[in-house]
Amino acid sequence: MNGPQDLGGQHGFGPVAPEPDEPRFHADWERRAMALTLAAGAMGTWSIDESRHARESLPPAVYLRASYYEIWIRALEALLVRHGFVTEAELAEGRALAPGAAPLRVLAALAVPAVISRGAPVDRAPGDVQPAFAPGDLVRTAVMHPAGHTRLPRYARGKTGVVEAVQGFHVFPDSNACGRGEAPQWLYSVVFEAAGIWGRDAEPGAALSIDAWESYLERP
Amino acid sequence: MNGPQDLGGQHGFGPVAPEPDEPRFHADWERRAMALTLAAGAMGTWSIDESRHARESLPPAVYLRASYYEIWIRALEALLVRHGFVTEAELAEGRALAPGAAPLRVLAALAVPAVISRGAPVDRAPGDVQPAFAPGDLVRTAVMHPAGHTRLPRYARGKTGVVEAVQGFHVFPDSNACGRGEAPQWLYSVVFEAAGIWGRDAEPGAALSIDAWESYLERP
Amino acid sequence: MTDKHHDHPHEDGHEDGPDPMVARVAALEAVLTEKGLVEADALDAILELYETRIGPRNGARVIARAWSDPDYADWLRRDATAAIADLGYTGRQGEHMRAVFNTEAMHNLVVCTLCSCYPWSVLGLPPVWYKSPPYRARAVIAPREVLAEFGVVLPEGTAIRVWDSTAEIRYLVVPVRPEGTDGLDAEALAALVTRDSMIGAGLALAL
Amino acid sequence: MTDKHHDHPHEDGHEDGPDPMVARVAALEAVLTEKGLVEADALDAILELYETRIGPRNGARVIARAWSDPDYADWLRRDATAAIADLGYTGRQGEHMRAVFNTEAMHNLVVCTLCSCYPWSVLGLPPVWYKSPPYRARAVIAPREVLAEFGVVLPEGTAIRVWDSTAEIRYLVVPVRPEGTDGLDAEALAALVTRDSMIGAGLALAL
Repeated sequence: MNGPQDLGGQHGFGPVAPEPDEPRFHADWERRAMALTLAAGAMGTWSIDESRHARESLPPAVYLRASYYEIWIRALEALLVRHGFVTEAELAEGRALAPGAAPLRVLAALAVPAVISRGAPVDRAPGDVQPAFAPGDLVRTAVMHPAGHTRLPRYARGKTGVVEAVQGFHVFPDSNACGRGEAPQWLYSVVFEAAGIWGRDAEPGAALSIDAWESYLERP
Repeated sequence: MNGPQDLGGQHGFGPVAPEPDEPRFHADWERRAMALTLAAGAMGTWSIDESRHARESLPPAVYLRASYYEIWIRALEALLVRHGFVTEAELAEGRALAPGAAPLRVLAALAVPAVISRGAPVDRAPGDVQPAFAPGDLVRTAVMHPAGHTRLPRYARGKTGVVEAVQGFHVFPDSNACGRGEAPQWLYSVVFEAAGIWGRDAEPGAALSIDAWESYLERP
Repeated sequence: MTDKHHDHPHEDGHEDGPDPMVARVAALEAVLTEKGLVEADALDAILELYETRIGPRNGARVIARAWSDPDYADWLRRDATAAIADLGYTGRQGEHMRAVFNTEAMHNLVVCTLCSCYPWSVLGLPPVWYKSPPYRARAVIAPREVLAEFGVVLPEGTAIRVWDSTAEIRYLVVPVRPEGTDGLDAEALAALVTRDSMIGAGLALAL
Repeated sequence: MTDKHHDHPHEDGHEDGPDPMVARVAALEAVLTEKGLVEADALDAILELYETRIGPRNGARVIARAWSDPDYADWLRRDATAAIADLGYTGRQGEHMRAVFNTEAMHNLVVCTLCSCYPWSVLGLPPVWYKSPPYRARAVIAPREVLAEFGVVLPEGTAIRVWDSTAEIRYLVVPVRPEGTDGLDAEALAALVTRDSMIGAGLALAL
């Protein structure tokens, strides 16, 4: 979606402000927010794609004003409500009011190191699906503006680039985010000259790459 | 600029919400805001282009949350401070604290009908500057992402369209907004098929036109 | 929306308690008048104009005349600024007018994606929806969907032309004249012309 | 900025008084634990991992080894996921790693314009600036300008390559090894590798 998350090339946000000796968390609620997000995610009900889509679907003015952990919490609430685990009333009152959906699994403390160190790989067996493109191929990215989730940033649409590497056969977020299945595809690293992307306002000598699923790409 | 004002094609704002029997103003402060904006503009210190640029330069989260009259007021304050008419301290206190810049002119009540009914035409004498394009010409819009003011929306950059009409020789906002002069150019109505703009997500049977200054356009 | 369940009054920009814009605008007005940069009478004169003289009835009279007078319609098509000035409507946010004519085959819709450009001289001040993100975002990418939300469902074969007002040209949509209105005079015709129909977000009223 | 002169505490998302997120997150945690959806001990275990075990020192050890061991550097270039796993760093937000090597001719910079993708397994949790709009907006369009704001001024001839992490590939920048570090052991080398240098927003420390 052309939502508030698609920030590449946007203006008006001011300078980058690195914080010297930045603490890992800026408040205790951020610690809890991080841990809650991971623990709730470990129930296995939603994918990282659905989770990202929940975040970018926040009202743009809210998204752009919120800290990232606030974005996480708002999206986590939305996911929990959507999947029937909790209700708005429960969140408002801060206590359980009625049983909700039963989780597939609950993350136990002892399992945490293993779950984190395993992660959730998204490469899948390609079977006999061959990649349509090879390193060195010229490709053109799709012109598309889907209302749903996509990982093709707006700045990189309708642009000509070069396939630099085949990155694997990966779950397709545009499908997986909205419950239409993993529908894995070949994933490519595609490189663009900055001038091809930003035209008259490109910095000289810069190139830019994205990871693009096969259905984002066409032969030019 | 790729700022919060460039909304064409953005998602996440929900449905259009027309208000039945909408009043002309929703609060008395909106009446005052409208009148103040026009009266202060009539001092003649800034152009409509500078004024628009001040509005779109508000922080994106503020712009997207504010009503339009709030955007006007915030931008008006910025313009008044920038040009030395008032200070932040005066706005905070709600009273004059020290003399500021002297206005070129002040709008008198008696002059209002004439000033409004004259408006501020932006067509200029082209002299012997001939339009580079004619109706029917195929043109390609520039790929550009200027940090300053521009009236070429992001969705219409790098797109191929057809010149439908020569609209006149008009002040160039990209220049005029930042004090680089009126630098008038030929202005064209350029039409695009929706599919050329939105690609896979275009509505069938739709076309879209913008008014584009000559320097936005190239021969394809 | 999860955004409603907590008591976060500021999420949508709506504050609890007095709207801070009241004090903010009052402060600005006080400073500007004290400093002699604006005159209070001029503010009243501006408001008087837009509250009593400049509004969509102006545009409706233009449309009614175009419907009843082919020569005028032709003039409006060729030089809308002059044709509209002939009815006395000129000036601010109408300096450079263009009229676009709906037909059974083609429906026109006007938007300003970049700000809120609107033909004030013939339509007055724009409604809130015209200036708000949903309309500005969607009119260009999903015009048929937006029209449906306004209750305008066009036959599938009708082409849509969206005009994004990116310069100082202001667009006035001339709606299709409703059927069975042959005998009506200009005033009766003008009564059928809604503001939304002159933006393209509506049709003229049926008799 | 005119936005500072009035008392509008909510303009930048910073509230006066207690941060409403404190109560909001506490409420959420209460509901989730009461309902048995998350276990309090698991939350502590997650925090313990990211507060003591998973952070940029992991990545620094990878870089130090790549600097000292050409075979390892080669492996890292060919199969970063496996080469990094060899040092014990695997899993969440590092499932699919790729190492990109800075040279005098080419500087790499990593960003995630669409969210906040970051190689947690080797760098830990991302800093706020990495997740915030200014960096995400500008790293792709004005990388040299952004680098300068980090104090990194590259020679004019140095090309810049920006990696936008749009998929689940996570990028680790291998900075140029500082001069005069031939005699250093792995630990001493790792001490020169800053977090920012592994994002590309900095260089390795000089001796």
